[in-house]
Amino acid sequence: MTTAATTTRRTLIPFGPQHPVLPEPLHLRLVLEDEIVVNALPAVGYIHRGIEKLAELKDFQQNVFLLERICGICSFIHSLAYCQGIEELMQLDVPPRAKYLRVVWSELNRLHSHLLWLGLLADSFGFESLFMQVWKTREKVLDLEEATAGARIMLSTCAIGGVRRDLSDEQIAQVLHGLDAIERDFESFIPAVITDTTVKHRLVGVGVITQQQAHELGAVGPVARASGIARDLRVTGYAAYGELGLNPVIETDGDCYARTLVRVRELHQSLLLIRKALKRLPATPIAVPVKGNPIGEVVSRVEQPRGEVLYYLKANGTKTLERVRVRTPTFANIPALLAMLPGNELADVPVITLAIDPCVSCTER
Amino acid sequence: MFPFVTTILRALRRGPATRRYPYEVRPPMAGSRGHLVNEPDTCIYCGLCVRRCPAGALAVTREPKSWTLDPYRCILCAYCVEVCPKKCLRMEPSHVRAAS
Amino acid sequence: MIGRLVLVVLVVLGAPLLGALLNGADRILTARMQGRIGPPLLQPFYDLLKLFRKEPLVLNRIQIGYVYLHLAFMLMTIVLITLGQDMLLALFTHAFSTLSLVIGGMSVRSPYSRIGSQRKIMQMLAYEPVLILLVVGIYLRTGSFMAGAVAHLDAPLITSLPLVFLAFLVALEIKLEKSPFDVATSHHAHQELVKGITIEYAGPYLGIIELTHFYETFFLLALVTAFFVTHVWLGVLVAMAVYGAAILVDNVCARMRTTWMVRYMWTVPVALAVCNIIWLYLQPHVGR
Amino acid sequence: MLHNVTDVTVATLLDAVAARFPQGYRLITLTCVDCVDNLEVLYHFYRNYELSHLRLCVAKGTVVPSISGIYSCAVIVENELKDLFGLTFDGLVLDYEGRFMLAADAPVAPMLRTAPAQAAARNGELKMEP
Repeated sequence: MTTAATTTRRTLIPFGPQHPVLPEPLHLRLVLEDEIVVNALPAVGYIHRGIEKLAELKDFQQNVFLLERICGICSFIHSLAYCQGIEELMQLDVPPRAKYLRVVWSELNRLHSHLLWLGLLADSFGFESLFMQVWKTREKVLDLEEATAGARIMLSTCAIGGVRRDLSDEQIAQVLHGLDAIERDFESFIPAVITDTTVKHRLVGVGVITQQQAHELGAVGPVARASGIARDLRVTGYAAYGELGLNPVIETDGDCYARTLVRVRELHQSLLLIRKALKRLPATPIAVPVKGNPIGEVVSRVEQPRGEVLYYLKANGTKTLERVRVRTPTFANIPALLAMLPGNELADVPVITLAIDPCVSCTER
Repeated sequence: MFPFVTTILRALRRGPATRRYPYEVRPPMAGSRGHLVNEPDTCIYCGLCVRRCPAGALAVTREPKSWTLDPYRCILCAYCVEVCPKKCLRMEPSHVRAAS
Repeated sequence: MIGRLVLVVLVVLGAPLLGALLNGADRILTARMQGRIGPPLLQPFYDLLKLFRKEPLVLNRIQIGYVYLHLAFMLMTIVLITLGQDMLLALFTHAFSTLSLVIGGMSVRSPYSRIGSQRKIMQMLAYEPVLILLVVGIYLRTGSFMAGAVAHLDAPLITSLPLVFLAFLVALEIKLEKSPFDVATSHHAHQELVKGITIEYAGPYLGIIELTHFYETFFLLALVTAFFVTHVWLGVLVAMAVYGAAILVDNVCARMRTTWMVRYMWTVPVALAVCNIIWLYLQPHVGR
Repeated sequence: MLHNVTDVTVATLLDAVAARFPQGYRLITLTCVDCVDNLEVLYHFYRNYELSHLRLCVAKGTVVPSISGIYSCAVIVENELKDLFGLTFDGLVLDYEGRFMLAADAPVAPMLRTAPAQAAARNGELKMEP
């Protein structure tokens, strides 16, 4: 067979930037042979908002609200990463109650992010009813967020030096009660996800990357953990995680099914962490006053639902920062995604793409 | 083989979980940041809220006394409420459409 | 003669109405299974009216010709069955109808449309053997390829073709574009192929495809009813139950891959049907 | 505060990076900071939750060797820096030619501090809003 004959058999599929399976614009140029992917090239930039640049114009307090808006899912965790960085620069001692409340909101974010993802994954392999059931439960998490923070997604509760809202005893009871209802809901769909024959058919052995590959490609979060890398930044004990204790959830198969199992088990882990944090909530103030301006440079990292986020902050002693650099988890997982795609069918591309839980707004900032 | 059947049947029995929005609106939760209001009687038009607003949604002039909010720009973060020295700004829980 | 003409007109006019109503019921039932409220029952009519009132946009003339052929062959199938004509011929006109859609999908340059068309061919490859075995079974039972012969049986077809019936139900799931077989196009096969085979159709032409789909739904459910022909009302009830079951299966399954579909269809349902045919062949009293 | 920072030059960068790869360091990302007179590129690595950084200071317009031959995942971030800071990388495994994030009609190297809007804002000439 000549080379010319081989190339004519190839089809070029533009996957995105507008594609029904993608909530956000991400462009993958897929080269197919019949229905098998042989190559994939990403292109981003369709929703680049220049947030890093804007953060150099706003003052460091306003940046909390700006950076929170990088992501429409794990908003609180973005502001947490930023606040922890500034607090390290200004050597602020955050009161324990604030640290515990930060865990509560972080984990509520993780809960609804993983549920959102599970729904989208179900949609990617055409299981619409599962998608609807999962999102119905996600709504309950959002209700808890609104009841505690005053908004469904943009919580705006994290502040430099602590948190901006306290929880009353009634609210704590409400959250605990809500978590029970959410856990009951899990029973109605999680066994289906894990044991359903058709679901397993679509996930097991699809988009495999080995532990070695995941390490070398710099994969983070559930993608890395599904390939057997026990790496979860919550283990480093920022906020109150050090006192609550947790072990990273790991799986070793490195396929889409392993990624699903990791996230499903993390759902339970999040429930446990919120309950523990609420039970041990110390009675201290929720914030310390902030005096002066930050100076110096710092790297702040926290674990988002999609993996590790890195904030590099450089301050010069004025109100505005010199540089705010955000490396989001999806950005780190793109090389891993490109390694997963070749060799799989076109039908698996949406599943594999969603299995890294892409957040394109995060990626482009 | 099809573990989801029970869930489906339960959904059928319990009826829709959705609401016919916008005809049916859920009452807002207490403490929700729905929209921003100012009480002109207590306001001293100091302009602190304008300087702190991350979105540049506010404008204040001392003479003549005016306080204006651009609802299209407001991101409902309530930072202005926090810094207001007279506590005349507050967030109302009901959500309004920016265009109305 | 006049009676037959009236019957044909009645079926040709009534079939899409019934098909659209079924489609509307499908959408409500699906919505309820998913915990949603869903559209009104008459939504398919509103959709169709809206499509027909839109500006006709075409990529090329060939594409449009195939849409009309798609509808025309489907109409021919319906008329043939109504008049009790040759089942084998009806089977082929039905296949031609689907093929027209495939060629129409192939006639444009969109890769999504082409892959959708290829998958439609795979679908045909998967369900056609079952349909052929169904006709063979009816022939063995009645001794004739004429659809009219079914009406003169003393016992319903289901008593002699139970396994073929089961195989046909699986084929029905493919024909209705439901999970786990909704690989070529559907209201929700958007995840891989956007709209697959019909992606490059708009306005009235998409409307014609929808209309043909209503006819097809009627045709398929009429076939289900034909299994119970001595007890027509029982047949109608079973057809409704089958339709409901198809929706239920749609909601408890993920979409499978095309290759799996063909492999599955050529093993389980085809084996069931073949067993039934062999058993029927060995019966002394049958047909001939 | 930033600990574990090693200064490197264009000449020693590749050796320093190549030495880290077999030690099990993972590349997190690259950060570019515009220090007005020159550009600073930080290479963030980590191993077992321990961070370690390389700091490369170059004049604007210098060609920086690409580390994508060693850490293949550096390709996308190097392309991003190329788009946003106008940095030129030598030996990029996959070069988008400045079109990874930016469209043809987008501003050139918009993250540079010398961009007019930024300079004006620093001098207090430009109101933040609107």
